[in-house]
Amino acid sequence: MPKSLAWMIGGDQGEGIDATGDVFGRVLSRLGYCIYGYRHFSSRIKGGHTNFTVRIAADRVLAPQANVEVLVALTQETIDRNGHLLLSGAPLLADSQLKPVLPDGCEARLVEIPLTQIAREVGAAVVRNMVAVGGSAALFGLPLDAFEAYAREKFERKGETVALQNVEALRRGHAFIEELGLRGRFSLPAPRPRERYLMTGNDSLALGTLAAGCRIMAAYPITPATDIMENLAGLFPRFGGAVCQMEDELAAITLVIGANYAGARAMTATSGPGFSLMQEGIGLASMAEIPAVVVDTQRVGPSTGMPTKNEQSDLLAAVFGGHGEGQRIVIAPGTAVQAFEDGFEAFNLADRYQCPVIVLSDLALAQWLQSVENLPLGGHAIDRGAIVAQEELDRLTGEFERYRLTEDGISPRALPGMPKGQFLATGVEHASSGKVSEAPQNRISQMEKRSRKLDALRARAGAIETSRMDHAEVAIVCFGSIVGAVDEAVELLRQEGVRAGRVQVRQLWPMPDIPLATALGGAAKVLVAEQNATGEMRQLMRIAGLEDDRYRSLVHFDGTLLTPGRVVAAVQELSVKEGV
Amino acid sequence: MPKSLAWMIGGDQGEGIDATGDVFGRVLSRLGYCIYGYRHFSSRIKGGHTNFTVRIAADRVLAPQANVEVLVALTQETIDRNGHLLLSGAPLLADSQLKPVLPDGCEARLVEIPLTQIAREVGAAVVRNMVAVGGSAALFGLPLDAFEAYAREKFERKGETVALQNVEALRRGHAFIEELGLRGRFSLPAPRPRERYLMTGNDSLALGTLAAGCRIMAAYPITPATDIMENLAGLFPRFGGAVCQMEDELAAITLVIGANYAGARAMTATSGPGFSLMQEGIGLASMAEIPAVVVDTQRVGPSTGMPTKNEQSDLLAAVFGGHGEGQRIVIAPGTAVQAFEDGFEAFNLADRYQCPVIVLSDLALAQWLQSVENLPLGGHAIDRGAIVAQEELDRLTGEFERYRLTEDGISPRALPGMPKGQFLATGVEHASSGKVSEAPQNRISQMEKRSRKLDALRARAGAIETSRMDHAEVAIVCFGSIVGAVDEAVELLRQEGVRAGRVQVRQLWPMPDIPLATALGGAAKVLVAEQNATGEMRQLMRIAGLEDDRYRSLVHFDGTLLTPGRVVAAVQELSVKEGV
Amino acid sequence: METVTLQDYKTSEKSWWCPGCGDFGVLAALQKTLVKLGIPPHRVAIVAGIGCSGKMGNYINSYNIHVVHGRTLPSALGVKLANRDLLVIAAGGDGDGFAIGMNHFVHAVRRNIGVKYIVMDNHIYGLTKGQNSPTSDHGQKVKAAPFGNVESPVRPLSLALTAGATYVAQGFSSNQAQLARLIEGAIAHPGFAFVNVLSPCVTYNKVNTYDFYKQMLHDLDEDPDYQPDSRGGAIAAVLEREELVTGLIYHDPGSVAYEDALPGFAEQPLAGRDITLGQEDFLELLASYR
Amino acid sequence: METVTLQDYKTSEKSWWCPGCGDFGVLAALQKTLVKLGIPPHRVAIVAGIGCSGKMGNYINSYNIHVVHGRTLPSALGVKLANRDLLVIAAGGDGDGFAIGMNHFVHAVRRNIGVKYIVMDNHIYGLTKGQNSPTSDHGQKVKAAPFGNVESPVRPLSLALTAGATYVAQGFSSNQAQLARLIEGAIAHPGFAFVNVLSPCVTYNKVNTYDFYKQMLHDLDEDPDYQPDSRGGAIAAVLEREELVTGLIYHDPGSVAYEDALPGFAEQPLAGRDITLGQEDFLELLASYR
Ligand SMILES: Cc1ncc(C[n+]2csc(CCOP(=O)(O)OP(=O)(O)O)c2C)c(N)n1
Ligand SMILES: Cc1ncc(C[n+]2csc(CCOP(=O)(O)OP(=O)(O)O)c2C)c(N)n1
Ligand code: SF4
Ligand code: SF4
Ligand SMILES: [Mg+2]
Ligand SMILES: [Mg+2]
Repeated sequence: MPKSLAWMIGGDQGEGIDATGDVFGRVLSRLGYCIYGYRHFSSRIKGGHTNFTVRIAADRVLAPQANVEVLVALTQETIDRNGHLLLSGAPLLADSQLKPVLPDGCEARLVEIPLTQIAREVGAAVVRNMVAVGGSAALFGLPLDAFEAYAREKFERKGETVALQNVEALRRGHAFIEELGLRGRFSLPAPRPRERYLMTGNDSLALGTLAAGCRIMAAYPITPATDIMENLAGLFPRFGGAVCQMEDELAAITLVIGANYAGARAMTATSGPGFSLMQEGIGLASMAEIPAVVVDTQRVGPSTGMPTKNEQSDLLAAVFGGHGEGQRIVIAPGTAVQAFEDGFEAFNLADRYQCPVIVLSDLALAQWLQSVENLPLGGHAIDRGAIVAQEELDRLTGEFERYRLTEDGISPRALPGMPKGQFLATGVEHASSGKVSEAPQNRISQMEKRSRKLDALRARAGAIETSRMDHAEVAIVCFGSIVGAVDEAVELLRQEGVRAGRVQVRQLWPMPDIPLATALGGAAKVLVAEQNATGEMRQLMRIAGLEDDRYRSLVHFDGTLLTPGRVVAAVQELSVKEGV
Repeated sequence: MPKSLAWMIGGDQGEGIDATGDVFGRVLSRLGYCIYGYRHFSSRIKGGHTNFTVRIAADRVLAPQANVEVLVALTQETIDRNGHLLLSGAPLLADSQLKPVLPDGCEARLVEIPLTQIAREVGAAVVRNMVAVGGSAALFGLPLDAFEAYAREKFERKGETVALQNVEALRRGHAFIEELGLRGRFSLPAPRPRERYLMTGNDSLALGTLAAGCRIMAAYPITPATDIMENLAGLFPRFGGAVCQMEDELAAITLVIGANYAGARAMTATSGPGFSLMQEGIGLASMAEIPAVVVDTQRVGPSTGMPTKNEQSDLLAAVFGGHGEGQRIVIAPGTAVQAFEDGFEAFNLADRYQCPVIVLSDLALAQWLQSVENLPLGGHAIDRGAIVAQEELDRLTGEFERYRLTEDGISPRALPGMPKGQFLATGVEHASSGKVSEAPQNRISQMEKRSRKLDALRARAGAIETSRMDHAEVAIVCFGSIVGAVDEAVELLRQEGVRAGRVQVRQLWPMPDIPLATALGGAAKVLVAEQNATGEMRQLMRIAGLEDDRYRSLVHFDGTLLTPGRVVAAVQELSVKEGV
Repeated sequence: METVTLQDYKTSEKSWWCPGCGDFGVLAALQKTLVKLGIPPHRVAIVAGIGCSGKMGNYINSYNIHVVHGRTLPSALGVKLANRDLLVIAAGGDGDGFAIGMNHFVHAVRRNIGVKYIVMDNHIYGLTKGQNSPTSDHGQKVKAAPFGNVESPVRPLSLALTAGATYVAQGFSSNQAQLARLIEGAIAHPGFAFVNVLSPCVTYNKVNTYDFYKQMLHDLDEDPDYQPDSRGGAIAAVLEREELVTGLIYHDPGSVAYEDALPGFAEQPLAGRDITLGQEDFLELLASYR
Repeated sequence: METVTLQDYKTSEKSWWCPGCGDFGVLAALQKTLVKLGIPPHRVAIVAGIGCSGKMGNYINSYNIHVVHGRTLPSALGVKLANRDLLVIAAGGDGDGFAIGMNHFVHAVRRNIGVKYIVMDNHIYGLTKGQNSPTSDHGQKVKAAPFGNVESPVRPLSLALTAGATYVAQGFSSNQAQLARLIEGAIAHPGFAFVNVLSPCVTYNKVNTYDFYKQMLHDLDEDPDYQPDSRGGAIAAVLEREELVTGLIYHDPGSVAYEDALPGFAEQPLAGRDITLGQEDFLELLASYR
């Protein structure tokens, strides 16, 4: 486990808490640290408590830390809610104006700092948070000039005065802490500078889709997926594409189907409620064999649930949610790098298998900042799948046979505009010509053809990713953003002498039973960890025959981020109770 | 197996084929026979081939017969398509006007009968089919007066002339066959007269919901569910209720939720595409703990599929279709009597468990006529579940606690209009008061409370129904309308010395693993028979731990009705290959 | 008429909107009107959509159901049909009502359901942090449309009028007296009553502000030349002023509510009726299947 | 202009409607117009809804996509955006367009998408065997409403006009010459063109028959007093005649199609463009995340 430190700032929503966290994290990133920045927030615009934590380490961290080293409190509520996260004696920087009081049992060291007052003196109440950032920089013994440079860069376009006020705020905060003799109270590990980006999964996923050649995005806003639309709305026009904000998700998914049918790469992104609405449309794409990429950025369900909290509970709906039996591919990235890869790969899969591809993201992956070191554009090639050649159409004497029965089930398609390629694409059962057919034998052939397409995927390279699995006694199987917590737990367990390993399932459907069985073959215990209540991946594994008396579940469904500690405890419980 | 005979009439859609089949079946029913009447048709209004088969027996029959004894052909297409269903020498009554030709290999006896000409002579071309009915009555040696009486009753309101023309048509057809010496060519088993109704599952289900006190029905038309709406549109106004034809299924399901919230019993009925659209709404009912009854009359999917063909492929969507993890009860009737029972019981379950109840019907059950002997209103009592008493509300000092944590997870609800019972019902996660809460511990308590509600259902009496299971070596597990074919197969197998038995799963979710494990305990082989491609019930059984090396699947997904013969063959194959 | 006080309509939850949000004004006007009319809280059902506006119901101590985004009106119809003695108020935003919920809006209007519909129209999606809504101005720049809105706005008032609405009004959340009057009129109206409220989003909408409305709005209630009794005249009036009007725009005194038009529909609330089916009725129905 | 013949637009499938169905006339008029304009079949994409009317595309040898019920317009927009060189025609029924699809109708109109929308409006649900549709008359009795329709019909023409439509026309399937002319005008129009066609369902609708229309329809094209150039005038005209008119009702010559208004949108079809992202662009984008 990387040695890491965590810094938290808390206050009311709408008071720039996240912007401040972003500044702190970004400067640290430039200084050479790996960052994981996450927020606690509510489905409310202004008011209500929020906090932002920046976890700082020399190596990759992708999970929350149980405690924090420093807490900056802008409201008394922050102190009451988060004070207990500080270890005894750790500094709690609170705005003096609050007349802050530590709650019972909180052993932090209260450091009153006149944030508001200094800000007023500097000339702008809004720079209050920058005073705190300056103070925090001092606590960690960080060079102030990096912060100043960033502030100048960031506030430049708001004019000289604003930039200067921010710089001054940083300095005053820094000086205040220095005067208290708290400079360098925490020492960070040595930085490991390299080209590094601080981004969310929504950011990298959007880039991945752009790189894959997606040029049409249709969506209806919904937390936590909206950023994808907002990112692409800034990008696509530059590359000739368009983002269409639709009237609802029914329109979004069917626009995407129309666009893919006509040969563009098009996608939509949504979260649970919108995803439920798309089920009928997704079925059309399966039946008419039209590629379609759907990102479902999961949040807590069912129904509206907790829109600002994390969960991975749309998996079964992604696989089984539509009426009837249609083909779907479901993939789930766990890190920002993987979100880029899957944003790209989803389009290749969709074109190659001519069916909907669902990218299951989740709120934590989508919204929390992480350091990204390796995001190569190379190594990803666009594969448009089977498209009939114009020459072949020209040679045709009869009709183009769009849904020809082929060995691998994949039939080359024609794109509208290609002479002699006209055909009917329909959600009604159809013959190989595309024309409607209700003949029993045709039904069987077409169903088998469509289902055959995905057979090979059960063994797809990249469907699972393992880490530390050689000679592992305990295998922890997971998907999505919790891979960060699991990896950290594996290191902790290894330190304690438990031979743990991790298997991340990146392709959830078709379930890669073949590589999974191999990977799990040597483990004495298999813990299937998921952020949901019913163990959805475990259920899919059972269906795929991956079940015996070694399997156990760890489910986590209170909406908070899964911590490495919780995973460690679950494995320890296994060991104690069942003696691994 | 009951000795049975089958009569088929075929022609173009829109030419009264089904009405004619209905007449023939209904008179036979009144004469004391058990009937199963089923149709082949397309998603097209006029034109295109259709045929209607009436299977006749002394005892209950609920499945198609492989051959037919008599075929009445109104078009040459009928002869070409269905001639092979006749055994050698069996009569094929064809309208002489067609200049009918038997297809190669058809060994039927072609009986030309001037249907159109006689009808014209009688004075109305439309009575053509009645000539055929008269002739058919002669073939089976049936008393013509029963047909005449029915025709008089049926056509009375169209005036004396019409009634007389129909009677005359019957007589002339009868005389024609008699003259050919074919009267009594087939002898039916002795009738077993008793009070008996000829109805479809849609008919009886509609009655069941009325009997349960449902008074609001909201729906959007869709085959094969529309009859339920149309039936209730005639019934509800008489009992103070209303049927609302909505603008779409999203409106239908949410109207139902609003109405149930406010204390009425309300339902919707749809088929696959509409069911997919309802997934979001169903999740709201789960989360806000509002009863809601949704009938999904399955047809062939995915997407538009084959709207007039039978399939049972919405099961996984019924269980898992919504985002997030909400409670749902899924029940599936297999016969018209069970459709009545489930139409009734669905409301009790919904009110008792305060969650959506999905009644999974299917096209065959919904649309084909069957004889019903036992449909007692008694024995079904309305249970509105836990509703708080007004006195209790009056005694309250604080707020009413709608979502109180209780041992069985069920919290009494207040109905709008009750003084002091005001509360917020929301799809957002909420505290026991109903107010929105994002607290992790509250989330866990409420999720556990909701999930606890359904625990007892795993062992519910009536969740499964068995037949011939004592000492059965081979257990055939099924759900929905195919229970008729399975039962007939069991009898055939028993006649051949195979000790087969049948287990019908009437409650699909929660999966009744406890009674199922017991019922299947003694079987050497378990054949899970389903009318879908992927073995959806089998997958649910696996999730529930009902899987070992005795289990096999029989899947049937070409849209045709499953025949007893196909089931017998599957069991025989098991015996041959695996030596049961 | 029972004595009802403002206190009866308060909940233990404080309204969570941004300071200055127009929705506060709508909440206040609604509560005041309910108190004025002496309607006890348990006789009121509020059906709210999803959005900042949709939280309305959370702050009123009536029966409340907070549904899924866009389905406010069909849910409200369900409540009304189940218990027609309730005052059923649907409340939501312009996204809830005119984007995802537009289909239900048009159909609720033509059915003339006995529901009062209050839209807090801020020309923006508030809760999802400031995307354009169907009523956003052409050209409006937001993060999701950084080069400006390419779509032309829908016009809720004229749409409602064209779809056959029997009561159409527009209020401004700052004008409490008028708004309360319009809501009172809506409650008195048999059938569907639509009150669109211009309710500024101070956080995300920098165009349609309080000042903007103060300058632009024309009050038809105060216009001696205007009579809200002709559909054609109303359409022409709102078209001419690009819907920047307030007041009672149209009112059909002959309106018959859907629930009154339904054949055979019970005059007493269904929720309280005996729902058992008599054996005789049952046998009679069965007999038709012989 | 290539030489295109009617034969090019025929498929091996015969039209499967009931004899006498109005949709035959719509199919014929459309095919004739396409031939007249010399548009080759591979440049035409028909996006059809679900219903008897939705089978339209099955009988035309163009590119066809037959979608899910009600989603005809958003699917058509997708096709158009992917390949703006195609002539994209959306076709469906009154249920498909004005019941389940009403939301998309209003929004397609206000976006002014470059799609031609032909509705076969038979005032009934044909394919599901005769339930009332949103355009069915008040009082119409069908099996699902045995005591008569309690709802008032929606008025597609005035709704479209109110929602901001730039081309609105109504044809009658028996009047081939006019219908072909209206379709031709729609094809020439940049932006969304709406052609509502009164297309009798001879099997289930006994009210809105050929005879009914022959008696009731007023032909605005032949009316020397009518000019289709004013939105307000058009609304008034169709309101007055309860939409029983045919002809070109409104036409905005300044219409700009959605795809032309989109910022930075490629002028060549997306479907044929090179979609690889350059390494330089990629690095530049990445740099913004430092
Ligand atoms: C099916 C679905 N799609 C999207 C969302 C996300 N969402 C929540 S509120 C909202 C729109 C809010 O706008 P509006 O209705 O105008 O309300 P306001 O917040 O402006 O009051 C959206 C898109 C959702 N909850 N459900
Ligand atoms: C989601 C969904 N709901 C319902 C249906 C059933 N359905 C098929 S066509 C149709 C309506 C047909 O009416 P219309 O659009 O007017 O077309 P017409 O047949 O009259 O030409 C309906 C309700 C469906 N296919 N999908
Ligand atoms: S974001 Fe806008 S609409 Fe929402 S509470 Fe704040 S001001 Fe009101
Ligand atoms: S049912 Fe009506 S709309 Fe359908 S094909 Fe027949 S006449 Fe045409
Ligand atoms: Mg809004
Ligand atoms: Mg129609």
